Amino acid sequence: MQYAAGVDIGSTQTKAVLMDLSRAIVARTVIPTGAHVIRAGRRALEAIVAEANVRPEEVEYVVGTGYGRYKVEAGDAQVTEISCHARGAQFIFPGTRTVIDMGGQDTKAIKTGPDGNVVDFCMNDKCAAGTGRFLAAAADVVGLTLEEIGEVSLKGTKPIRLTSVCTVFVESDIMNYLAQRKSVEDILAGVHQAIASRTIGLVRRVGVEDEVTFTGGVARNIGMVRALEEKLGTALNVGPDSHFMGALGAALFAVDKLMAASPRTSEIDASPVWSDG
Amino acid sequence: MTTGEKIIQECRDLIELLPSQALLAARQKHPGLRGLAVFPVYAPPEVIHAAGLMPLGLFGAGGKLETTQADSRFQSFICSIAKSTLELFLCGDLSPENGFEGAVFSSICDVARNLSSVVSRNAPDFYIEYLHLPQNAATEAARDYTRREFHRFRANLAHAIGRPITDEAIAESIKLYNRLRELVSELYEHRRVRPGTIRTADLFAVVMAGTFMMPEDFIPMIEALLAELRTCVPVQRDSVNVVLEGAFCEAPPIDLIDSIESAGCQIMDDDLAIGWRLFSRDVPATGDPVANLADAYLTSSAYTSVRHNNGQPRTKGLLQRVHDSHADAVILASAKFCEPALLDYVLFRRTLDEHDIPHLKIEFEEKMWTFERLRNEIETFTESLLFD
Amino acid sequence: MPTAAPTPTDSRPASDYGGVVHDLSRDVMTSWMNQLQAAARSGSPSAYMMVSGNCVEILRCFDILPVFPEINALQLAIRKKALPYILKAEEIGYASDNCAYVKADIGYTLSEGVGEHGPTPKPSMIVCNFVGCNVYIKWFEHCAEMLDVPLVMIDVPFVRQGEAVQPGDLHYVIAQLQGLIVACEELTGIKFDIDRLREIVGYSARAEEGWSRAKDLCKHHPAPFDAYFDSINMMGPINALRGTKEAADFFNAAVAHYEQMVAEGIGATDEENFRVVFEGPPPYPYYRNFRNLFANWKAVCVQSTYSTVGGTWEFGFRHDPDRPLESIAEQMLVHNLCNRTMQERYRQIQRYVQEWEADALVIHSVKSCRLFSAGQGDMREYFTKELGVPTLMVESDLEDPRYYAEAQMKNRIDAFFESLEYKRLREDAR
Amino acid sequence: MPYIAGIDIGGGSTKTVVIDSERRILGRGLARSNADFDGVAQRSMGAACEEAGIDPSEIDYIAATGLGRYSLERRNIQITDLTCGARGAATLYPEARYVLDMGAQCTRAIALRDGGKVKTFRTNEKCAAGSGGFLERVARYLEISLDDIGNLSMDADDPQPISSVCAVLAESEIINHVSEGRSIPNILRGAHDSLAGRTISQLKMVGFGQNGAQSDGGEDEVVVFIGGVALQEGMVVCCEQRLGQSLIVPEHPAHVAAYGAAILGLQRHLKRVDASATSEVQN
Ligand SMILES: Nc1ncnc2c1ncn2[C@@H]1O[C@H](COP(=O)(O)OP(=O)(O)O)[C@@H](O)[C@H]1O
Ligand SMILES: Nc1ncnc2c1ncn2[C@@H]1O[C@H](COP(=O)(O)OP(=O)(O)O)[C@@H](O)[C@H]1O
Ligand code: SF4
Ligand code: SF4
Ligand code: SF4
Repeated sequence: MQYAAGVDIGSTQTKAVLMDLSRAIVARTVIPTGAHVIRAGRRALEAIVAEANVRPEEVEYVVGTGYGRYKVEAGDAQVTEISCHARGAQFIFPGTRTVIDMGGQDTKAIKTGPDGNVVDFCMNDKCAAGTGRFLAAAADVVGLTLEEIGEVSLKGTKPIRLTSVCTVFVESDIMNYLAQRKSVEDILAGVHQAIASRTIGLVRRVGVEDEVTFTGGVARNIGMVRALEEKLGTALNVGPDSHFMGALGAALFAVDKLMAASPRTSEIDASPVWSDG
Repeated sequence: MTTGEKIIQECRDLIELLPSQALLAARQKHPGLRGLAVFPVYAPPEVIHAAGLMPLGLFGAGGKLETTQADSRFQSFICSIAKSTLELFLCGDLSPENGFEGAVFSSICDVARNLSSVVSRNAPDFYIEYLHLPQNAATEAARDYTRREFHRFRANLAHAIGRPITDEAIAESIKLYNRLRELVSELYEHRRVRPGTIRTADLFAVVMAGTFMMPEDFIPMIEALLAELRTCVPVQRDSVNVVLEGAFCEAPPIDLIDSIESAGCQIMDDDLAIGWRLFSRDVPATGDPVANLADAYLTSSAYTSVRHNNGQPRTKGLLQRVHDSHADAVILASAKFCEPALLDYVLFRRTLDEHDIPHLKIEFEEKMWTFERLRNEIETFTESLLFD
Repeated sequence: MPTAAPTPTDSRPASDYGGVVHDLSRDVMTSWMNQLQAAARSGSPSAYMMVSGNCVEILRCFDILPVFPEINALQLAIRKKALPYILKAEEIGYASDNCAYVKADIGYTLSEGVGEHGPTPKPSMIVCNFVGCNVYIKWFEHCAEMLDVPLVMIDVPFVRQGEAVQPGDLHYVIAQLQGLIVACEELTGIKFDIDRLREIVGYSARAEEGWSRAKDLCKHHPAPFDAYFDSINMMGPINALRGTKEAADFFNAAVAHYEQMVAEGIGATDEENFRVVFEGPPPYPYYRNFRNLFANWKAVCVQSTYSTVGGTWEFGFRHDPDRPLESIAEQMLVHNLCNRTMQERYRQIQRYVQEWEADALVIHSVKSCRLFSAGQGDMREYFTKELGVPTLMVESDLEDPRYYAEAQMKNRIDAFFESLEYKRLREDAR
Repeated sequence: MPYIAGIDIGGGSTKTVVIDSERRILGRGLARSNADFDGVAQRSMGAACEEAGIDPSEIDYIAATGLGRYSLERRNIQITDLTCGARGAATLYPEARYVLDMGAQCTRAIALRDGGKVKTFRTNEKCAAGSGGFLERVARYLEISLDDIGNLSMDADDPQPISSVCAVLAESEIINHVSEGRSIPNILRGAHDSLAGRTISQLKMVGFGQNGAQSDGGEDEVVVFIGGVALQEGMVVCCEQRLGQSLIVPEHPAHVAAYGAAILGLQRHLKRVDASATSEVQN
């Protein structure tokens, strides 16, 4: 059998998806990126190969994406995660026109075409304020895990207002609020709302068009999903694969490559576009 | 509550309103009144008032709005007043339906200038005026130019509202505003010579509220307030007397002023809302009233950070302000990302150091809810001046 | 499983059109720099002046050497020497949010000194041609105060209504230019000679003609030079050396060269895959790196707004020897990018996209320069949503190297061209 | 004999110093800060009292400082950490002209007047990449203990600078360095050096070196380095290299602000006793 893989090395987590030529997902995994980026890419690939119980040689095409896309040793090509998230989102939710991707250190709003192509996109500016990392820092201070904070935030009734959504100052800000005896629920509700507002600003830049698909690690956070839905006034597509959208898109591009007799001939979306470095 | 306290409370409530709500409030006394928003620092309110409109101070939205739409037009390194002002247009608060004819901006900085363009693209049905106020000393050419510019404003505004603005009406408005400026400076004088009878946060609320009201309604209020203040006994506190400088455009959150005071500073003078009390002398109401206003701008306005003043450096102006108000120190408070204020800080600091006047620089923005860090700095500053 | 991972660094050589025009430009600019250094030692008269919409012709009439602090800042940045001076300025109170051009120049002045103590002349006067940028006023006020030199202010009213010159504004500027002439006479003891000014203005017009023709040549496919990255070769001569025979001759040579390239079908890069219009100043501290990110995609800039800060000659304006003072004033008032509204800039870009047949607009938003950047988000909205022009907006700075994040920059640029390439494939498939 | 406690409730940890009327340090306490500022302060003071061999109830006067100073219920006065840090450093080293205080979230440069009063000061700007919390994160990331970070950085031979001003993005740069196989000492040294660069700029902003004292080969302008980060030798060395002169690091740098608070508290206490002895009205 021939397989294609997508490896998404993000700032926080590395995701990998293995796919066969019928575009069925065979295996997927997520591991922390840690300090050894190359190793993370290798391990993620090993993990999906092991999970699917295939021989490494059967994986004939690997596309790397994410910040570490050039660090995927086995990578045959690299595509930016912006293209990959759009592609992956459209694959799972074919009606997708807008993608919100929230990862560890950046947030992106992508407007997509009917083929899952990128029409327009926007990212947060250089400051990493208000991203997934921020949520992790907030979770730390209140002593909860990332998995828990979303649920807890939904119970807040009087969300606090944060001065800044800088990851570094969130600690003292939250401590101050705790010292003023504000409840953890209200604090987390405030944290989620602050990030949601920022994100909405970004999404408006590309224009919100239904359907909106939410991808990236933060899509696993139900508090964030609800906060965004409330502010957007529309339901978001979120699924079990949301976190893997980047890797999934990369795997789709890899399948395209394998299927295409020669680039730029057959169907259009069989010819992915990549950077030549 | 005494009358004075009531007035102050009224003003504090008024400045919490969005422009459309403030206009609505004014309509209770002036049915059908329409407004023209004036972005700081200065545009002649007399001309607007004479047009039968309410000149309304456009100080952004003071953290009352989420600037989600404007954020996409102005990057993160732009001051908040620019963003929230645009948001007011985009969200429809400043709109013809809400009774506004338009807005006027002037040549204070690059951000304000681009803002006026962006607003006019996004609010095409509006009358948006941009005044290029002269950046030069009062030469004859500058005088001619300024008069022409003020006349142009009058003509354009008259054209926009479809009715003439007469010299007589402007002369009447000038008298009204002369009185208003006189009262406000009395209020300032009062705070200076009898500190403790009125808190700066309150004074600030009153002065700001004045830009949210018709002058004829504001004048009696301030007269009543002054009457009461004259009977108050000053309370002497252990405090540092300071001049607050740098907030000539975006206004600080009122809680910040509260924080400054409760950290032990007595504010003796400031440049808050300076445009509405720019002239040190009465403007003559006789002759060509528009030309009089133009001449007043050139010859009798206070120094501001947004105007080049040949031969009369602002540093001198600040020293004078410190001297006149018997202040011990200066707090240079600027809006975050405010280029004119941040650049002026360099020369101010140099001059204050030369004269051994202690100073503290702080930055604020609209969306500030906690003042812990700033308070820490202000307290340290007062401690350094008070403790032995 | 193939394992040949591409190298993370850019392996392909970028388009780096040095070539004839680059060398010519360096020659004329070097000779001006040498004059500056000679003036620093001898103390012969010189004046500070800003680039955008300047009135350098008047200084030339009195043999006053123009000194452009902006060009000083630019050169520090491009040579990667700016940061220590920026820090020096921040130490004396400049904020991290202030324009870094100002900081680099003032930090440099304070560290290296001026006049006989340093490499740049101490100006005999400071001419503040306030054209558009309000920071100019502060910058020169600071210079005047720190160097204790008299300042001559030329207040140029902003273009408030359309493109037409308002007669009142014109009189106001001319009156101030006459004031400048008097100040120059007093400084140098030279009597003002209108014929000399006519001659100088004539040279200006010749250079402008050349500039305009060169810019027009970029309408060809492929464009003979990159109108963003290579334009700085011409911006020095047109803005700083305007009004000299050397500058006029430089443009003759440059145009001849580019015409030949067009005749031979040679472009700025080996292959021209995308044509873009650029808005905003470049990131000088990472000039080459930034350029490579575009060259990797074989993208060539065919027009740029930044190159028109001095003047928008490609739309026809020329200095006029028959009306020397009037035409100088007109140029300052309306025929440059800086003194116009955002909407005028939108129109300019729109013409560029259409007439120069560009595929996309790239906005480089710089933190330092709010004259350029405040409101560029709106420009992005306008071009993507109302005109349907694909638009990329990236942020860094024109002077301060601390604001350039290469990985992020590359990510955005790659994603943008990925989407353009995709669009193209679809169009081809139809 | 009166006992005075100075408690510095910081973002990272809470430090207490107990002194007697002769300004002698009797005990020190340290507790990791959390949201229960009051509880943490009690624990920290408990530890200090234990070392001093007294019971917390015997404390006559408590001066609170730091971020949580208003949260301490049992306090007689609150003073900012800048004032206290300056006073503490100047009491220990009367010749001090400048104080550098690097804590978990805040870095400050202070210029002193005679008598240890604050002349001017400068705290790091909104962005927090320039403070100790960042180093803590780096240590956690590299899986080394905080105690080792300073010494390890001394072994660097090829420091890897960090250019980003954002703590979050700086972390990514560090990840990059690790993945490129740079050694831990080199990475730490790079972090220290980049931080030192920013810190020294701050020091210059309050006037250090502006009167050209060192360049003339004249007297050094004495700088005292306090706060938890001063425990990191690598950081001290990097700052010294950038300054071109040595720094004074007190034995317990993190406790200096608490000590300063105690000193100021003692002054107030004595005044108060004086005042009540002569039965004057207090202000
Ligand atoms: N199980 C989870 N529940 C909630 N949030 C999570 C979970 N796992 C990861 N996240 C969030 O996702 C972020 C990482 O997202 P990811 O898309 O992997 O980013 P990157 O691609 O930059 O590594 C984390 O910072 C965290 O906020
Ligand atoms: N034992 C140690 N060794 C090295 N560094 C330390 C040690 N303890 C604390 N630090 C550093 O000091 C910082 C805390 O300093 P501190 O002055 O206590 O801050 P704060 O007053 O803000 O709580 C930590 O972030 C860490 O970087
Ligand atoms: S706050 Fe400052 S920068 Fe902003 S518009 Fe006002 S003057 Fe300009
Ligand atoms: S703001 Fe822009 S135009 Fe003005 S001086 Fe700075 S870089 Fe130049
Ligand atoms: S440290 Fe905070 S404020 Fe600074 S750039 Fe990073 S996220 Fe933004």
